[in-house]
Order: sequence, then structure tokens, then C-alpha cells
Amino acid sequence: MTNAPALDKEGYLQELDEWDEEVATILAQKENIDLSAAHWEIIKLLRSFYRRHQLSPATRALINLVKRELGPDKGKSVYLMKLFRGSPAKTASKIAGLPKPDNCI
Amino acid sequence: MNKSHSFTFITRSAPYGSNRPNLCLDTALAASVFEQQVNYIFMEDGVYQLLKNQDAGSINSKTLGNILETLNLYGVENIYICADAMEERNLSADDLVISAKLISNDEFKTILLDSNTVFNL
Amino acid sequence: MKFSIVVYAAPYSSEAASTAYNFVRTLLDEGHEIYRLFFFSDGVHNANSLVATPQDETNLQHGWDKLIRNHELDSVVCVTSAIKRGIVNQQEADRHGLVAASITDSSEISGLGQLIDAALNSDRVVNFG
Amino acid sequence: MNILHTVSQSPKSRLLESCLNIVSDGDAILFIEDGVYYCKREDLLEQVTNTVKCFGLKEDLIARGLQIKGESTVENASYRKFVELCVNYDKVISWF
Repeated sequence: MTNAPALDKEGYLQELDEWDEEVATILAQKENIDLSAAHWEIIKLLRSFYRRHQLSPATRALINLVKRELGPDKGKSVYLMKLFRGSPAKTASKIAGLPKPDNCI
Repeated sequence: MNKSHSFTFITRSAPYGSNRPNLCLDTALAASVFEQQVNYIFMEDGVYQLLKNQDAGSINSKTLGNILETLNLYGVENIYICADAMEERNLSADDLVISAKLISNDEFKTILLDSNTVFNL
Repeated sequence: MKFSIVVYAAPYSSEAASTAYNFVRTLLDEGHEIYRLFFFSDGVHNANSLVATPQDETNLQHGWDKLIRNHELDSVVCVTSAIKRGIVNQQEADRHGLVAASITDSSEISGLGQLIDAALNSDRVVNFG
Repeated sequence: MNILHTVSQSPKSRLLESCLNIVSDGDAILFIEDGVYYCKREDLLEQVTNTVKCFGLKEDLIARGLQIKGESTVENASYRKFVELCVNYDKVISWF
């Protein structure tokens, strides 16, 4: 079992390098989320987006990204809210081990 | 609140030498969250922000070109590049990370006249 | 008419902050309404309360503070610019484990959305940098 | 739908030249801060003053020992005039 990773006051990883799938599971549990294949699909997409663009997408960008990469059925705010409650952009970035997205109002 | 407000952002500085390109981008992304019309215009040295093969890890910065590729995901769809700026710098569309409409100064003027608020960085 | 003013420059390193200050005073003298002052980038230093200036030099931070209070202006300091430059309120100081709060009480820390909101609700936005 | 442009750096910045590329007939230009040194560059200004009104901020001119003479193509503007220009033009674009 991995030691619990250091988090900031809002629950984001302090050291982004510490992320692995086990850490993601721990972070998800804190949000009362059991990670399913549908969650992992979004998490992996977010991580590869961050690797390329060094940016955690805000809500609208996340929806457009999912729409472009995974199709219009999933690129919808209802679909993402069902998976990642609260603000999907914030919750998903947190579990994916990315910084808090800017411009989330 | 006026829902059809149009913002124009003119970005005319090269990346990394100052924070001006980032100020401009951050403000435009904030405007896009409000679902307003956002025009983004690369002018003068601003076109250097779009050059391919940037890797700013070497100076401990984020690579601006990679970030700018995401503008359309944020709903910033009206992206323009000053044709004069490209010509003066011997650049062609192939040198850039995104494809955007090249505009003449007259087209530029029309966009400005039609905008409600202009940020010029 | 309703104005919002954006200040990008720190006091003392350039004239721009002082121009903005004179402009805002004139706006008020002329009876215009100020929807919001927005301090962005190095402009956040205008809201630093931990500043001392020689007696024979203008203390611009003090000037802004007085002007904002006297006219009950809405003054916002951009949060991402401010925290990087050590302009924090008590809440941010505690959150980041910093030794002191530095922002003048008359300004509040908030996000860039406040700048966009200002543009949407003002007749004119004037930038000083 | 005309625009007030403020220009706030000295001529070595070439800010005025940038601005002139996208100035429209009927716009106005106000020189402030180090931009007021442009008020002495009649060579640059004469190409536009037929279609664009030019002003220099009085306080910045005085501070720098510059004077606008009667026959100049640039007009003196106080801060009050600066405010008035902002009201009379539809928007303000700052060049800095």
C-alpha cells in the first residue's frame, strides 16, 4: 500500500510526480468515487492532455476535449458530472494528479 | 449583463521575455468562460508565440506554443494572425503550431471597430 | 459614464501607476462612476500596505488606499498575480504559511473573472501599463 | 465607432508606428508618459494628422520640458480632456 501522498489544502497533490494508479484510487476515495473504466478513460485523457499542453483544462475545455477524443455522447457536462461530482474539471484534475485548473469560476 | 459583448485580445510580444503573452492568454481564457465572443490576434512579435518546436523546459517555463494549441478547446475560435507580421519575419503557415486566418491591416481595423473591449498586450 | 480601470504597472518602476491614479481622481472629480479598479500583473504592488517612502516622495499605495476608501470604490487585486508577488490577505497568508498579510484593507483578492465582469458592466475600460 | 489610442512609450519603442498600422480615419491618439516625445516628431505625425486628431498630456509635456506651440499639429490635453476623450470615443486602446 502506498503511503498517503501529501496534499494541499484543497486536496490536490503537492508533488505531481507522486501520482500513480494507486494514488488515483486513494484520491478518488476521498471524493467518494469508485473508479470504473469510464473514470479511467477520462483520467488517462487528462493526463495525456497535460503532458502535451502543461495545462489542466477548465470545464468548457474539458467538455470539448472529451467530445473531440471520445465522442459527443461523452463530451457533455451531464456525463462528466455523473462521473466526477461537483465541478468535473476540478474533481477529475485532482484525481488525475494535475494542478487545479485555472479560470474555474 | 450584455451577452453579445465582444472582446479582442491583441498579443504582440514574443514568448518568455516577458509575462505579457501569458497575461493576454489568461484574460482571454477568462473571457471565454463567460461565453462571450473572443477574438485573439497575433501581431508583430506575438507571432513568435506560435513557432513550432518550442521547448521552454530549458528555461524552466511552460511551453507557450503547446498551450496555445488548446485555444479552440476553450471556445476561442476567432484566431487571427497579422499577415504583415508573418511577412516581416519571413514566416509561413508551416512554421506555426496552429492554423489561423491571416488578416490584412484593413481586416484588423474592422475587427477592432466591431469590438466592445480591446486588450492590447 | 461607468468606467473600469486596469493597472499593470508597479509604482516607482514606471510612471503608469501614477498616471492611472491621476486619471481615476479626475474621473471622480468629473462625476463619473467607477465600476471597478483591477490591479493585474506588477500592478498588484499598488495594493501593498507594507511600504515606506521618504517624506518628500509620494506614497502611491497610501494614495490609492485613501482614494478607494473615500469613494468606496470596488478595488480588486488579481489573485494569481498577487500571491506570486507577496500581496496576500490574512486568509491567503495562513493558507500558504506566510509570515504576514500585506494587502491594504481597501482592496480584495479575486480572480480574472472580475476583470471580465468589469468589462461587461462598464461603458469604458481603460488600461495603464 | 471611433477609437481613442493612448501611446505611452518614447519613439524608440516604435509604438506609434504599430498603432498607425491599425488606426482608422476619425480615431484620436493621446500621447502620455514618455509617449509625449512623439509630439516633437512632426515627421511621423504629419502623415496622419489630416484624418486622426493627436493630443499630448499636458502634465507629461511640462514635466519633460516640452511645449506644444500654436501651429503644432498636436493639441495640449489636460487630465480633464483625457477623460472627455474617453467619453467621446467609443473605446480606448492602450499602447504600452
